[in-house]
Amino acid sequence: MSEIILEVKNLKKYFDTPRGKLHAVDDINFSIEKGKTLGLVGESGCGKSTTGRVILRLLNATDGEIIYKGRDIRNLSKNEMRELRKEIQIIFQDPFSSLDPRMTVSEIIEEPIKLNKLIVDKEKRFERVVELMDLVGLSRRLINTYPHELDGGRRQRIGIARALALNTKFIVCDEPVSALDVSIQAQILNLLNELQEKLKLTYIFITHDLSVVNHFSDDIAVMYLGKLVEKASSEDLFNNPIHPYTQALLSAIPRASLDNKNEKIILKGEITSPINPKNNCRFADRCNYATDICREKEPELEEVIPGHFVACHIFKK
Amino acid sequence: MILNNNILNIEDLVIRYVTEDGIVEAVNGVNIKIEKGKTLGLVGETGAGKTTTALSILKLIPDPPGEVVKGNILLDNIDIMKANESKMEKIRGEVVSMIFQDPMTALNPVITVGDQIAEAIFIHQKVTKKEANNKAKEMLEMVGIPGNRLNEYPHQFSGGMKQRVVIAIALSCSPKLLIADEPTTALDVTIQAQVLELMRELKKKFQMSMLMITHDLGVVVEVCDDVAIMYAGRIIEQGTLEDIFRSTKHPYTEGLFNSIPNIEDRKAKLKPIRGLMSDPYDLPKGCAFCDRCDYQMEICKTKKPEKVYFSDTHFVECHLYNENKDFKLNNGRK
Amino acid sequence: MSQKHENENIKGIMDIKKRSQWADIWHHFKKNKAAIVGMMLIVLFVCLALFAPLIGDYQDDALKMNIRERLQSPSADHWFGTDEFGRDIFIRIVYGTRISLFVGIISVSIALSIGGFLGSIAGYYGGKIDNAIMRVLDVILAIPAILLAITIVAALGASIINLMIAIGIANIPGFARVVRAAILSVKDQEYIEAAKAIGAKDHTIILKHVLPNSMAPIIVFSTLKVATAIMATASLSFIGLGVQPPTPEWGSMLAGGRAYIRDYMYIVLYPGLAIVLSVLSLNLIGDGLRDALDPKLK
Amino acid sequence: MLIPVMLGVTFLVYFIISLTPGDAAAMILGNGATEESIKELREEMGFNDPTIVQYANYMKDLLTGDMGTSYSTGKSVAGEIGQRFPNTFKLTFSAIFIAILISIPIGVISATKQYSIFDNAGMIFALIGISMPSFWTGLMLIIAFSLNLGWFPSSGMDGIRSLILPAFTLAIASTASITRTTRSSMLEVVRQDYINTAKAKGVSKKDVIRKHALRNALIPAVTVIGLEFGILLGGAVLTETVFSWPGIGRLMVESIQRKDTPMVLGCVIVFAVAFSVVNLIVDILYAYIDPRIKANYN
Amino acid sequence: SKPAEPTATEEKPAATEEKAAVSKAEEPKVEVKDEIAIALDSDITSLDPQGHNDTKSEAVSFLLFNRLFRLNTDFEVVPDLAESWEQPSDTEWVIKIKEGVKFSDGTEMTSEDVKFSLERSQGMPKVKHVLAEVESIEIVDKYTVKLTTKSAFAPFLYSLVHAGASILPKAYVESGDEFVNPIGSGPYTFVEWVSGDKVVLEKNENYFDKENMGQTSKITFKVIPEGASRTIALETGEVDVVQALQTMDINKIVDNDDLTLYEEPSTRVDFFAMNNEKAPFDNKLVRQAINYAIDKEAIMIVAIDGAGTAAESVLAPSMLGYKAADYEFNPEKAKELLAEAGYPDGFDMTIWTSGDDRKRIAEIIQSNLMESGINATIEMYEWGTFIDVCMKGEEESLILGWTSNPDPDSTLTPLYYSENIGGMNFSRINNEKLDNLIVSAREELDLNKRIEIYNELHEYIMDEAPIVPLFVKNNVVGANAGLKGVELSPQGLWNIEKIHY
Ligand SMILES: Nc1ncnc2c1ncn2[C@@H]1O[C@H](COP(=O)(O)OP(=O)(O)OP(=O)(O)O)[C@@H](O)[C@H]1O
Ligand SMILES: Nc1ncnc2c1ncn2[C@@H]1O[C@H](COP(=O)(O)OP(=O)(O)OP(=O)(O)O)[C@@H](O)[C@H]1O
Ligand SMILES: [Mg+2]
Ligand SMILES: [Mg+2]
Repeated sequence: MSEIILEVKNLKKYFDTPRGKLHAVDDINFSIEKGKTLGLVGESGCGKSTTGRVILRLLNATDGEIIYKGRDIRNLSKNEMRELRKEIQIIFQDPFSSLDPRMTVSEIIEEPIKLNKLIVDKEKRFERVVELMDLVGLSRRLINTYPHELDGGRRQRIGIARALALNTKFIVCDEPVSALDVSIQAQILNLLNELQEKLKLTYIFITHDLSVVNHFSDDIAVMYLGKLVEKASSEDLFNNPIHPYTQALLSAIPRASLDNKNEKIILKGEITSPINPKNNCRFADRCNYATDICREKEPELEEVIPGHFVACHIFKK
Repeated sequence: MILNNNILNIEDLVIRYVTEDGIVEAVNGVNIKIEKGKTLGLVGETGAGKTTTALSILKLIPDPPGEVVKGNILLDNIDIMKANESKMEKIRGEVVSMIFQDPMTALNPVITVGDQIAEAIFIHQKVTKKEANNKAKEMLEMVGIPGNRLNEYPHQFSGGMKQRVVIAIALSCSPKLLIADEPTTALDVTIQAQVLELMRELKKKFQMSMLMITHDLGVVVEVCDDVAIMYAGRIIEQGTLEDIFRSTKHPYTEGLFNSIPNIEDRKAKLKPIRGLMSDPYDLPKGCAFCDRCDYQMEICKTKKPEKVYFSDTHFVECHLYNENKDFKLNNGRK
Repeated sequence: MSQKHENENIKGIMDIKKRSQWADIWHHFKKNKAAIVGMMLIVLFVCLALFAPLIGDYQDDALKMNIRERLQSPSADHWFGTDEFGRDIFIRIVYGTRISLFVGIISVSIALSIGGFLGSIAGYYGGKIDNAIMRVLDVILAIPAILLAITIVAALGASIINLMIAIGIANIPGFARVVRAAILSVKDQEYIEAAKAIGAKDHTIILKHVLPNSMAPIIVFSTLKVATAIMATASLSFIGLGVQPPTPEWGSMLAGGRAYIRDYMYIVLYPGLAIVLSVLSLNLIGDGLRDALDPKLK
Repeated sequence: MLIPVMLGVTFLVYFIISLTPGDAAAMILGNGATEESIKELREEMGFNDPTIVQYANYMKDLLTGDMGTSYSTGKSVAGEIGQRFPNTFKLTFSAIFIAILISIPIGVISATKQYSIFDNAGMIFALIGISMPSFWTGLMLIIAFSLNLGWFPSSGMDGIRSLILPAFTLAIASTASITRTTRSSMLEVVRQDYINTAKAKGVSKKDVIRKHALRNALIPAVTVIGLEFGILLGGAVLTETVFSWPGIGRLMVESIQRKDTPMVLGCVIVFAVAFSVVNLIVDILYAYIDPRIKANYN
Repeated sequence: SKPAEPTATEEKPAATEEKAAVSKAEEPKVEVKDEIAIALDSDITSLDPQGHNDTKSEAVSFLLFNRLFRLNTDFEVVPDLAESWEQPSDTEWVIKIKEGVKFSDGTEMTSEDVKFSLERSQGMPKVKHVLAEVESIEIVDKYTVKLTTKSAFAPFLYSLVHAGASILPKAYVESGDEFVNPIGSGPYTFVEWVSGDKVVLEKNENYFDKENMGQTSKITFKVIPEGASRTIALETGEVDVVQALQTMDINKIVDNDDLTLYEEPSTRVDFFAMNNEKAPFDNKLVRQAINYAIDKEAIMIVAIDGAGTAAESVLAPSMLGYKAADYEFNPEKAKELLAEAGYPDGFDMTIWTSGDDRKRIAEIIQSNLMESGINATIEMYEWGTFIDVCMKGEEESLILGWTSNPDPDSTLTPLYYSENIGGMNFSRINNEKLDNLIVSAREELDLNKRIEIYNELHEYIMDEAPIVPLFVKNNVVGANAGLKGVELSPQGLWNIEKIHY
């Protein structure tokens, strides 16, 4: 029984910059089922974080719909939005700048409960804080320390505890592990996994590291320069990447294994500027297969195999 | 001085940082050998002492607070410990050069890219400014950047291009040893692939030896011949790629492998190492890893493990093999 | 470690000592010997200002002239000597501390409240508001502060109140800029977004997150500006636009005594030293605070 | 950018000065003027018009280079300022030159030898310099170098020798802040990766500092030099008074005391223009030092 | 005569009436310098002799221009441009000027120029008071003019020595140069005026009066506002003469063998004037109270290092018909009088003045008044403005000095005659009896009767107490010992053209 919890339709977010309109997110569509994880993958600057922020209305979208449980978030009043924030939360990439350095661990975790008046009694609230700390595996003796006294992994746990403090159903995880060492990274990934099972959470999992989402997501959407270029179940995507960019991305991941060394696809150049992009395939400049049509027309995201969407003129079929 | 076939030979290196908050024991008796033409991967967590070790080879440990307590470094049979500053200036760039982690900050923002490359050439080779410039242009083209961008400033380059420039600077005087300190960590995967590819090519071309610092075992596979695993300022396991990947000996190394999400087997559960690396201000008396180790024994708490050799190339520092060299790791089960 | 469940009761955990920020800052500040010296000097100045009446009477000792005792060199009776009217220089300096500190603090408060308000609005809301406010302040900034203060005092007339207003106004753009910069640096931090994400309202965010985190540069700047204000007060008095006689103020003491500079150097030496010491102390404290408050150094 | 700011500055100053009490017409006519003639003149000069109209008229004249005539001497303001400004220019530029000459090397050496005796001494020197009011420094220098040693004249404007004391007086405070900025930005720069890159190339220590660190460290120093120039211009008012230097600083103070509005206005405008022009130059200099900024201009 | 500017000049008790050069025992080493520098305490305000009324500008004007008459150092009127003069009636003065006097542009001076200049003077705001008595000026012939005064006016010739009565070349003035490059007939010609810094003059080789030729080829007036700096400049040889030496430095000059101190008693009375039109100073009792409240001795000590003479009336003691009043320092009496006048708790007032030295005086007065329960605030003005503002009568009280010609009338009429309210009558006293006394004394030609009238006047005016006389002081000039020809008159440095090495 799959129930769509969030659906994004034709979402656009443009920024005004001195040099022109920056198309950070340009007309993307996807949906997520309850209790599932959608991995959002792409290179630096392709618009992943912006997508996450727009969904939480930390930024206002330029255009499109964000339908959460049947209601368009963009049309909610301030109060309705505040109500909704109890359900949808975000975990940030940088565990250093995402925690207020002037607040102790308990104050940070307590803040959402206090602000939303979920628990008014001070002691009860405190019990809840301790409960949350236990949940994310933070030692209780750290309760009154400040973030700067802690390492990245622990800080990230604080961020997670804060995100869980409300009646959270849906979390945007914006590269929650990319600033961490591998061994710590694995700890956090496991924790997020456990929490998802325990609390029936839905995640959007943003990352630039395909190997991380592979392990983590049910579906994966690949972004390139503000556009979705491919979208499929992780299974499909890894076994049968269709878009040339996805293929290159997959092949570029260094594998820590002596066996199955894969042939690398080395792309030319680097991701180009998202300011005033031309109306063509945005990957055309770097694509090894690009033809004239790629440089002239923008490909649509089409379902090439059931459940497998690709935006490419060449590999449509 | 014994001449040998090693480009780099570090023995029993101890380095610490004396700060207001205490003494950081950053490097605690490191031994590293790199054979000529080989690439050694130095792998370890944040704070393990990788950069410190690398800097000590160039004698660039900031002093204060850094302090080389003891140890020997032979670089191309030159005793670094005894070399004075002017000798070091000769050595740097010509015998050994280094690439730093973050290409965004490794280039001087107010000097043109060309001048930054030419500078090293001018210093070390008896050439005119003009020849140095020409050579710089060649280098730039060699790392895949059009030569006519010689007079541009770093901010006009993208991250990947900057890292290429940094590589061009490092290679401009064909050093015998290249130290690369996490050269691709700050880059996107597709760019990382480009840069690694370039480095592989150039290494072949220049017949260089290389010390590749990274925390990514994947990168190690791509470019290294040998691997040294560093933990809390010590090399706890070293061997060829085969040794480390196929017959992992140290529980920490095993932990590292288990922490990496496996792209082939997505159902495999991650089995991270517990806890954190010990506080470098206050290292335990025994094995530094013992707190996090699933195979922990009594002796681990009190006694530092000694090296145990399995072959000429492969050794480990772990009490598990004191009595039984054939002990097999089994994912944490004792 | 993380999975270990410590079974202390909640109360016990609640009592775990919280090392307060202030203790932390103090801890860092303490290490800076120069700053401590500055702090001690300022405390001394404040004490002098507070307990001045115990040292001498304002009317009888600081104001009343005693021509027979004029121009006496420093002695046991008159520590710093007497001025051309036979007034005890030490007592006048002591009472002068009141004026200087008072003018310094009040004028900085004026600048801080107005400049701070403008700066926070400009910084927090950005865009057109920011642009408008900053352009207007650019105008004030284009006139060197002391000149602006001189002009204002010249227009309004010389009095302590006008002096404070003038120095205050002249400092508004500086404060606005510092506050704005502090707020900008905090505003884009992810924890501000995190607060938004948990449903915090604008004013909660400003009061609980933005301000506390932008305080450091503002506190430092204020300390340094009190020092500058003291100097500006003295400067204005020196050119006859500041505190008027017979009120003992360091700058006007200096101005009045400068004809005697050759034979009675102490007349200008001691008030000058008072200015130097108070300004120096505030600078030392400011520097110390800068280091103690700088999270980078922690 | 310069033009709107200047418009704002003139308006602001005009407005402030219009608050000055006193009857300009009576002031111009001097003693023995009859009620009628005063009234007539008031009408003629437009003193009865609203401030804004007067301002507009003033601006109209100003645009044709006419800054009006002095109330007290009846001479052309532009002419008078034209005579005096070069002196102030000479003084402030020598001062900034001296300040730069002293402070950049001290700052650099302090930074490269952090925590050494030299560093500590340099910083104490800097702090004391910042804490000394320029008029007091001036008096002390006069005592030491004119009176006791007789090396330099204590007043007037005759050749290089008479420039030295006032220029030094003025330079001391600026020396302090430029030194501090240079030192701290140098410390910052020395920590950067590109310095390590340079060292790893085999660049000698001296060249690392000279070629790689200094230019980057100069970027913040140049800002401070620009700002210091404003402080210098303000300080010139006091220094010129102490050293009898015939610049516009002293002219301004004298004019304020004479309530000579057009002259004061003229002086402030010239100060503001000078300050703004210097900052413009600083901006251009920036682009020379820092190619990243040049990129923003294009 | 004119209000004396605030200078640092203070004096020792005037020992003798002669000009006293406290010369040095030893002969200083002789410098043969053909130029001198004179330190002024403030810049001149104008090169137009009729465009200013201050001693600094006057010193320069005197060197660039001539008047019909001049004062010698004994304060006697002697002819300058005038060749001879006669007085056909009480109100008529026929003056013949020297022939062949050339202005520095080579044109000859004629009676045209004289008429033009004197009439111009009457219309120049700063100096119109000088020739206020003159009704008409007529040209008799090319070298003769006739001046007619409004009434019999004994001290008339004194008016003609003022810089405001300088004779200017008509053609030049009408050329519209505005005195940027002034042309005159004086012993020196103009070279440059660097505003705020210096005025440079050069000897007029063609000066008409060969006896009074300039003695040194270049004179530079340097502006040095700081008193201490002026003395230092003299000591270091940067300047050769300090025109207003600060009194506390007198001993430095005396003790320095290379320098010479010149002292000359002045006719300058420093006084504290109350605005008789304003309450509470419209009350005689209050004015008297304040006369008792002020400690002149203290003021003398502070202002002129205790070396002056306390002033006891509106004029200097040497003046014709002088009579001292008796207001000793007595705060108790002052309080009594205040109480009697209805101010038992005193009142608030402001004191206006100008200059550092007068500020000190003001501070003592402020402190004295405080003892009598009066709360005074000091307001400082720049000199030029100060006089202007004070004449408008906005002040409550002010401190000023007045340097007088030897004739008492030159002080009494401007300062205390009711018609001069709005002019120099700073106390704004408007007293019919006083007016009558002043006029009858002025018109009385019999000396003894005049003395009698002045005696009565002194008594009366000091009972009315429009002002508080403070002290009479000396002029003090410091100069290089090698200088010759340094002369002082009661008005200060005199005959500057005679100074030379
Ligand atoms: N507030 C903003 N104003 C202007 N441009 C912005 C803003 N935020 C993001 N951008 C731009 O939008 C584009 C997408 O940014 P975004 O942060 O979403 O990328 P990302 O995929 O999350 O990259 P990364 O992996 O580096 O986090 C980038 O080019 C970025 O520079
Ligand atoms: N300048 C310094 N002053 C004080 N401590 C230092 C300094 N540089 C490094 N350290 C400390 O020395 C230890 C080893 O640092 P090092 O930089 O060598 O680690 P690393 O292995 O390179 O880590 P990373 O992966 O983060 O680069 C760390 O604990 C670090 O905090
Ligand atoms: Mg992002
Ligand atoms: Mg490192």
